[in-house]
Amino acid sequence: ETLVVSSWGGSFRDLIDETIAAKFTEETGVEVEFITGGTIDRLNQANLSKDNPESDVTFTTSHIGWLYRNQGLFEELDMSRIPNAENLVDQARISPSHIGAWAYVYTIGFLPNMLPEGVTFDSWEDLWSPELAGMIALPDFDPSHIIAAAATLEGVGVENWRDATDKLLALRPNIRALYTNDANSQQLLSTGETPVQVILSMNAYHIQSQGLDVELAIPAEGAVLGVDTMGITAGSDKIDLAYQFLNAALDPEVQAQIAEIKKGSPVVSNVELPEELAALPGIFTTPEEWAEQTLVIPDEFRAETIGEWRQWFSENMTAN
Amino acid sequence: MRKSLLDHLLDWTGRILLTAILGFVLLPFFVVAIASFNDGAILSFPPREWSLRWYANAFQYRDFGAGLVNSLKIAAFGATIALIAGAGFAYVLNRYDFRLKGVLNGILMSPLIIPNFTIGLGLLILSAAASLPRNLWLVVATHVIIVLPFVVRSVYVSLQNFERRYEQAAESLGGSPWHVLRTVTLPLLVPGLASGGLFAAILSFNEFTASLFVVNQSTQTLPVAMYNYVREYADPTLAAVSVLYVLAVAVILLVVHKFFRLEKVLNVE
Amino acid sequence: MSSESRNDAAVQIDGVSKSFAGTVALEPIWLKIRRGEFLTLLGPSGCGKTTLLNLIAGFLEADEGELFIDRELVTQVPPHQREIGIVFQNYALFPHMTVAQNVAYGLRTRRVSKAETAQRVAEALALVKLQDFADRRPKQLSGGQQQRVALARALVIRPRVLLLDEPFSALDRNLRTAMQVELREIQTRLGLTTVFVTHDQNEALSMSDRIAVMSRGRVRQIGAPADIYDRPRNLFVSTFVGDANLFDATLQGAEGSALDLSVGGARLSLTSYQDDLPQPGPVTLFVRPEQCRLTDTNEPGAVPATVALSVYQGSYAELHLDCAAAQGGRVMLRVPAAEALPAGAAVGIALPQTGPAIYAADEANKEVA
Amino acid sequence: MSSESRNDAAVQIDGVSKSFAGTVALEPIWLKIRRGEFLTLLGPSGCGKTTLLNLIAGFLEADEGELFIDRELVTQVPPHQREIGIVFQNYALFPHMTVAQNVAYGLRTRRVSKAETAQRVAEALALVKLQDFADRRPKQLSGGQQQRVALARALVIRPRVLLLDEPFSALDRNLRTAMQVELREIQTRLGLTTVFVTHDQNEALSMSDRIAVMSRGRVRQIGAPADIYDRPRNLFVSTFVGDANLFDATLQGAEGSALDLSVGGARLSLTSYQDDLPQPGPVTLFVRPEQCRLTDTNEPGAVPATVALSVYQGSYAELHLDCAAAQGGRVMLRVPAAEALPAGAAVGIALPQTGPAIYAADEANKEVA
Amino acid sequence: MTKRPFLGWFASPSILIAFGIAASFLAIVQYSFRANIPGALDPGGFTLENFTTLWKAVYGEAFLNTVLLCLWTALFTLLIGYPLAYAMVRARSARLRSAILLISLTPLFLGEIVRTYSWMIVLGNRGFLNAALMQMGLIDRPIPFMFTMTGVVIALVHFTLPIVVVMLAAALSHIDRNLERAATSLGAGRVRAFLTVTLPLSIPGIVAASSTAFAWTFSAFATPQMIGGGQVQTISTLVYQVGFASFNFPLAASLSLTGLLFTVAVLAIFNTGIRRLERIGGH
Ligand SMILES: Nc1ncnc2c1ncn2[C@@H]1O[C@H](COP(=O)(O)OP(=O)(O)OP(=O)(O)O)[C@@H](O)[C@H]1O
Ligand SMILES: Nc1ncnc2c1ncn2[C@@H]1O[C@H](COP(=O)(O)OP(=O)(O)OP(=O)(O)O)[C@@H](O)[C@H]1O
Ligand SMILES: [Mg+2]
Ligand SMILES: [Mg+2]
Repeated sequence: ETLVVSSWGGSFRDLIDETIAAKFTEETGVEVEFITGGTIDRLNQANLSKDNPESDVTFTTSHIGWLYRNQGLFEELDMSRIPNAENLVDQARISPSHIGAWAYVYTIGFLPNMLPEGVTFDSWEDLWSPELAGMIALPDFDPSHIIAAAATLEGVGVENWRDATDKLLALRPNIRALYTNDANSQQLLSTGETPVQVILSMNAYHIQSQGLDVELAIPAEGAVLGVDTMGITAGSDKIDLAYQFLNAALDPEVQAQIAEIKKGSPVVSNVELPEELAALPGIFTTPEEWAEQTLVIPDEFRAETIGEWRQWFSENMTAN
Repeated sequence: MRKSLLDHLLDWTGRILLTAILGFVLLPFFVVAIASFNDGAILSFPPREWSLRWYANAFQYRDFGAGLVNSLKIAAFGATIALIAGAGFAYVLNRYDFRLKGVLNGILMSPLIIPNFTIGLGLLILSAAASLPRNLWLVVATHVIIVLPFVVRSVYVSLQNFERRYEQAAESLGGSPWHVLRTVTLPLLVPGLASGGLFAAILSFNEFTASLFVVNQSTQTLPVAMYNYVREYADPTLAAVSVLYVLAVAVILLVVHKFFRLEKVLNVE
Repeated sequence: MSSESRNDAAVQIDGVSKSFAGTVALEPIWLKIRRGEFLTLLGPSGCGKTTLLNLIAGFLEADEGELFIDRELVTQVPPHQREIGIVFQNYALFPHMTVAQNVAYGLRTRRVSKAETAQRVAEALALVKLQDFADRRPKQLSGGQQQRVALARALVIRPRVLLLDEPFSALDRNLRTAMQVELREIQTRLGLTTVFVTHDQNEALSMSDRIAVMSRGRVRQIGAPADIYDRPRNLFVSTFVGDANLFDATLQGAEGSALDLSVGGARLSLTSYQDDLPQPGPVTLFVRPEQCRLTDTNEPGAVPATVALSVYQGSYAELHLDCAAAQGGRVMLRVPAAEALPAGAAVGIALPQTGPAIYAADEANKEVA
Repeated sequence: MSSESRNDAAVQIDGVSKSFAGTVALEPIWLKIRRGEFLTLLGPSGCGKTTLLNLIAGFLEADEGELFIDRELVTQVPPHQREIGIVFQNYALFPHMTVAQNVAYGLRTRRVSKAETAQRVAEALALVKLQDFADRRPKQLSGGQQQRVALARALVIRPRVLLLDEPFSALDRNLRTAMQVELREIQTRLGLTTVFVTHDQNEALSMSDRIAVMSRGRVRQIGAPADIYDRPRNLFVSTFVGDANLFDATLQGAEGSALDLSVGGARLSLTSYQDDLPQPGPVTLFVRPEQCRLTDTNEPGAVPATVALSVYQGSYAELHLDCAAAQGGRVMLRVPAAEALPAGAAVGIALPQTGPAIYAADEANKEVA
Repeated sequence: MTKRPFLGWFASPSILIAFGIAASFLAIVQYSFRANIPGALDPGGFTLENFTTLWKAVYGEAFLNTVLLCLWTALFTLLIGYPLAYAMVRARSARLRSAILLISLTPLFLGEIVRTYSWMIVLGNRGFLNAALMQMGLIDRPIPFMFTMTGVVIALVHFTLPIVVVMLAAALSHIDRNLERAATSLGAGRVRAFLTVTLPLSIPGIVAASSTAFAWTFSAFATPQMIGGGQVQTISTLVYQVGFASFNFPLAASLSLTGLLFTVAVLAIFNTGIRRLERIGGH
C-alpha cells in the first residue's frame, strides 16, 4: 500500500520526502509515492483526472488551493483528525479544505558582484532603476508578486491593480526573462543570465547552498508572503492515511526540519529554531514578524484574479 | 592532376567548411559530455573538478528508470502496431484502387504536416471528451498516429521497388494468394519492413511534444521525464543522461549501418 | 489434362482484347496454339506481346473475349490454378531460396510428397545441366545459369503451356545462342506447348514453329518462319522481319501472278507469291537483299546505283548503294568481304524474276518498321 | 593545335594504368591514335574500356604513365582544359536546358560571341538534322534524337578528340544501324579523331578504322577490322570477334607457314597467316564458319560430323553439327536457307587450305570469350 | 478470379487509425468554436471569440516569430546542409561517405530534448561558447544567446539539419554524374559546372528540403520553449501555455487550428513550386 502525494518536483519533492514522508512512513509503515509537476499543471491534471484521482494528498500554493477547493477537488477537512493543527498560525488556516505546510516570501534576490554600481534594494521601487535594464527575471507562472508590489508603490492597493498597470509596463525594459520554474530560476542566476530576480526565498537559500553568492533583500514595503498548503484530494480512497500525513506535516520536529533544510518558515507556533535560522528573512517565528515583514495578498482574491493577471501579463509584459 | 590555384582554394575551403559543419553538428555532444563530468551542480567551463556523480544520480533518479521502461513499452507496442497497420496500408496503396483511397491516404499521411503539438492536443481533447482513461494505450495510440506515415512510406518504397514478377512466378507455380504472400512477398519485404519498424521505434522512443500533452505521471515517457527534470533541477544530471543516450543511438546506428547500409535505407546512393 | 488428340488447340484465344485506362494495348485477337507447338510472338516494343502473355497467364483480366487452355474455359480462373509455366526476362528467381528450393516451389504448392519432390527437382536440374548448383543462391549464379533455373522451375510442374517473355534478352550474344538451342531442344524433347515472346527477329526465325508478328495490338501475320520471311503479307512484316529493299515502282499490268513493272526507268517482268495484288499504278516493290544481284550498269533491266558505303562485317560486307529508285534513296546488298566495292563505284542492281512482292503505294498499313 | 603533319599521333597513351582500391582495372597500356582515325575499343563488360576513356577525358587520374593529346602532355591537365568531346551512353543531356542551350554550353564556357554561338549551334544542329528541334527540351525528344543532340553538343566545340562510350547501346536495332552510318559519315567528313567504345563486335567491325580488342584490362590485339577478323592473334580475339569453330588437332610439323596437322583422324596440310607457331603437339585449330565447306563423309581430309540442328535465319540457315573433333563437340556452318540439311544427316567438313590459325592447346591465354 | 485478396484485411487497421486521426482533428475543430469555461475542461456553447482573441498582439507576434524562425532556420539549414550533402554524395572514399552520413544522421535519432539541452549548455552566458570566447579574449562580457531568436535559430538549425541533409543528398545522388562530366568536357571548370548544372538540377530537392525544414521548425516545441525561455514565443509554446497554464483548451484548439491551416497553405505553395520546377526541367 502506498500513499500518493502530488507535489512540485525537484528539491520540494525531496524536502517532503525527507521530512514529512519519512515521519509518516515511520508512523504508519506506508510508503509514499510522488507525482510531480508545476502548480498549474497539476491543477489541470487533477481536473482532467477528476473521476479517477491520481493522488491522495495534494500540495499547492494557498491561492491555487482555493481553485482546487472551488472546483471540488479537495475534501473538506475535519480538523479534529489533525491533532497537530492546534498550534497552526492564523495565516496558515487558509480554507476549510486546505491548510499551510510551510511559508516563505517572494522577494528580491540578486548576485551582489554582478550588480551595477550604486544599486541597492531598500524598496521595491529600486527594481525600476534604469541601470537594471535587461537584468531582471520574474516568475512567469505567477505575476502576482510584482503586481502587488507595483500596486503598493502606487498606493492603490492590490484590488485596484488596474491603476498600477502603467507602473508595471514601465518595468518592461528591465525584464530579461520569465522563469518557468525554480530550476529555471536557479539556472538564470547561476549562469549570470539575470543577476536580479523576484525569487522564492527558499529557492534562493537552496542556490546559496550550491555555492552561489545570492543575497536576499526585504524591501521596506515588505516581502510578498506565500504559504504552501496541503489538502486531501477529493475521491481519495485513503482518507485516513491522508489525515495522518497532514498531521505528520505539522509535527513540530518536522516543521523544524523543514526550516533547517529548506529555510521554509514553520506554520505552527510551537517550534524551536536555532537563532541564526530564526533570523533569516522569510522565516517567521513571532506574531510580530508574521505581521510586519510581509506583504499579504488576500488568498481568495488572488485565486480569483490570477487567471486575469496571467492573461494580462502574458499579453502585455512578455512580448517584446 | 595539376590543379589551378582556384582548384586548390576550392579544395581547401571545401575541406575547412566540411570540418566546420561536422564540428557544428558534433559540438553540443562534446560539450554535454564535458558538462556531464563536471563535479559542481553549477556549470562552469572548463570544469574545475571532475566526477561521475551525475551518472550515479541519473541511474538513481526514479523517473528516468520508469520513463525508460514506459518509452520502451510504448515504442515496442507503437512500432509493432504501426508496422502492421502501415505495411498493410502500403500494400493496399500500392496494389489497389478503391473509392476513398485518396481520402484515406490523405488522413493517414496528415501527421506529416500536422504539428505534433496539435496531434497531442487533439488526442487529449478527444480522450477527455470520450472519457477515455489517460493510460499507456493513449500514448501508444498517439505514437502510432505519428510514426505511421514513416512506416507507410518506407514499406511503400520497398513495394514499389518490389519485382511483381516474383509474385507472378509464384502464382504461376500454383501458389494461392496467401501462400505467395507468406512465402515470397513477405520474406522479400523483410528489409523494408525491418527498417520501417526500426525507424518507427526510434521515432516513437524520441517523441516528445505530442507525448507531453497526453502523458500523466504514471505514463511519462523518458523524453518527458527528461524535460521535467530540466524544469525542476538545475544540475547536470541530464548531461549524463544525454551522453548515455547519444552513445546508445550511435551504437544502434552503427549496427544498422553495418547490416542495412543506411545509404540504401535513405535512398541517397 | 488428357492429350488424346494431338490436333486440338492447346491454347485458344477467342476475341480477347485489353485496354489500359483508355489506351488500347490489345485489339480483339483470335489465335489457336497447337499442342506441342513453339509459337513466337514477335513485334516491336509496346505492341502488346507482354499483355497477351499476361492474359494467357491470368495476371491480367481480358476486357472481352474468351480463353481456353486444353479446351477448358479459363477466362475466370486465377493464375495459380491455370497450370502454366512462366519464364521472365529478368528470371524472377526467388532470391531468398536456393536453386533447389526455387525449383521445388511449384511442387510444394501442389503438396507433392517430399521424396517425389526431391526426385523431380533433381530431374529438372539435370535437364538444364545444373545438378551441381542445387544449393547455391540465385545471386551466386551467372545470368545464363539463372535463366536455366527459371526454366527448370517452370518445367518441373509439367505445365500445360510454357510462356516465356523475352527470356534471353539480358544475355550476351554467345550465351544467348547457346540458350536458344538448348531451350528448343528441351521443348522438342518434352513436346511442350510454348509461347515465346521476343522482339528479336533472328531469335524468332531460328526458334519457332510458327511466328505471330504483332504491331500496335494486332497480329499482322502468323505463319512458319519461312512463310513470314519469304512471303510477308504486308509492308510492316516485310520490313520488320529481315532486311528489306523497297523500290518505288509502277505496276503496268498483271496476269495472274506475273507482273509487269517499271522501276527507275527499267522495265521488269516478275512473278510474285501474292494472292491479292494491288491495282495497276504506283506501287512499292519489296526485295530481300539476297534476292538482288550486283551487275554492270548497262545490263538490261538493271536498276542503276552508286556505292555509297561499304560496311565490313567480318564474314561479309554490306554494300549501301545510292539508288534514285529506292525508297529512302538507299539499297543494301551483302557481298563476300573480299568482293566489296569502293565508294563511288557505279553499279547495276539486277532484281529477281520470282519472289518479290508489291504493295499499293498508298497502302493503309504503310507502316515501315 | 597545329595539324601540319597528318601522321603524328592525335592521342598517345604511354604506359597508362589504373587500379581501383587494389583491383586492377587497366594494366599499363601503350596506344597511339592517329589523327582523323576512328579507333574502337572493343571488349566484354568490365574489361576497362570506360576506364581508359575516362583516363583520356581526364575524369580519372592515371596511376602511372603519360598521356599526350596533339603531342601536348595532358596527364596533369584537368578535363575542362583538354578540349575533348564526349558522348555518353545515357546521353547526359542537361535536362534543364533546351536543345540549343545544350549545344551552346561548350561555346558559352569558351566565351564565344553571341552571334558566332548562334551560328555554330545552328550548323551543329543542321549536321545532325535537328534544326527544327532547337527549342525543345531533351525529355521531348526520342532516344535517337537525344543521342544526336549529344553528338552535336560534343562536336560544336571542335574537339581535338571525340570520345564515345557505347553511344548506341540503348537504341533499337534499326535506329542503331542508322546512327552508326550517320556518325561514321560525319566523322569522316570532319576528319575527327574518334575513340569509340562498344562491346558489340558487329558495330566495331563495321565502323572502325582500327579496333583495339581488350580483355581484363589489357589490349589483346589492335588492327584494322579485317585484320582482327581474319587474322586474330590469340584465342580470345578469335572467339570474341566473329563466330569460331575450334577443333582439337595435333600439329605434326611445320615448314615456314605450311602446317601438317591431324584433326579427328583426318590429315591436313594448311598454310597459316601466323608468325609465331606453337610447338608440334596438341593444338587448337581455329576456322571461321565461312571457311568451312560441307562435303561428303568420305571425301579425303574431311572431318566427319552429323547434323544436330538446323537453325533458320531467313536469308540463310545455321547448321549445327555434332563433331567429335570439335571443342565442345559442335561446329557451326552457314548455308543458304534452301540448302539446310535435316537433323541426323551425316556430313563431312572440309577445312580450308589457307587461312586458319592454330594455338597451343595449353596456351596461357586460353581464354575463350 | 479473386480480384483483391487481402484488401479488407490489410486496410482495416489503417481505417481504424484514420478514424482516430479524423476524430481528434474534429475534436480540435469543435473546441475551437466553443466558449471557454474557466476551470472546467468541458467547453461552453458556440462562439467565435477564440478566433477574435487571436487578433491580440501576443498571438500575432507569435505567428510572426514562428514564421521568422522558420525562414531563418530553413535558410541556414540549407546553407549548411547543402555542402554537407554534396560532400556526402561526392566523397571519393566510402569511409568518408559513411562517416559524414553517420555524423549528420545521429542527431536525427536523439530527439528534441537531448539536443536542446545540449545547446543550452553550449549557449548559456556561462556556457561553453561564451566561456571559450572569453577565454580566447575575443569578448569580455558574455554574448546573450539564450532567450534570443539567435539562440533558438542555432538550435533549430541543428534540429532540422539531418533531415535536410538526407533529402538533399537523395536529390543530389540522383543527378547523373555524367552530366557534370559532360559539362567539364565542354570546358566548364568545377565551379561553373556546379553552378550551371548541379545546382539548377537540385532545385526541386532544395525546395522539398526547405518545405520539410519549415514543417519541422513550425512544429518544434522543446527548442523554442527551453532556449527561448518564454522570450521567444511561438505557436507551439503558446498552445502549450494556453492549454496547460491557462487551461483554456478552446483557445489552444483555435490557435492550433489556425497554425495548421497556415502550415497547410505554406506547404501547398512549396508543393506547387516543386511541381512547376519539375515540369520545367528536373528529372
Ligand atoms: N499496366 C499498364 N498500364 C497502362 N498501360 C500499359 C500497362 N501495361 C502495358 N501498357 C501499355 O500497353 C501497350 C502494350 O504493352 P506491352 O507491355 O504488352 O508491350 P510489349 O509488346 O511487351 O513491349 P516490350 O517489348 O517493350 O516489352 C503499351 O503501349 C504499354 O504502354
Ligand atoms: N569507380 C570504381 N571503383 C571501383 N572499381 C571500378 C570503378 N570503376 C570501374 N571499376 C572496375 O574496373 C573494371 C573496369 O571497369 P570499366 O567500367 O572500365 O569496364 P567497361 O569495359 O567499361 O565495362 P562495361 O562494358 O560494363 O561498361 C571493372 O572491373 C570495374 O568493376
Ligand atoms: Mg514486354
Ligand atoms: Mg563501360
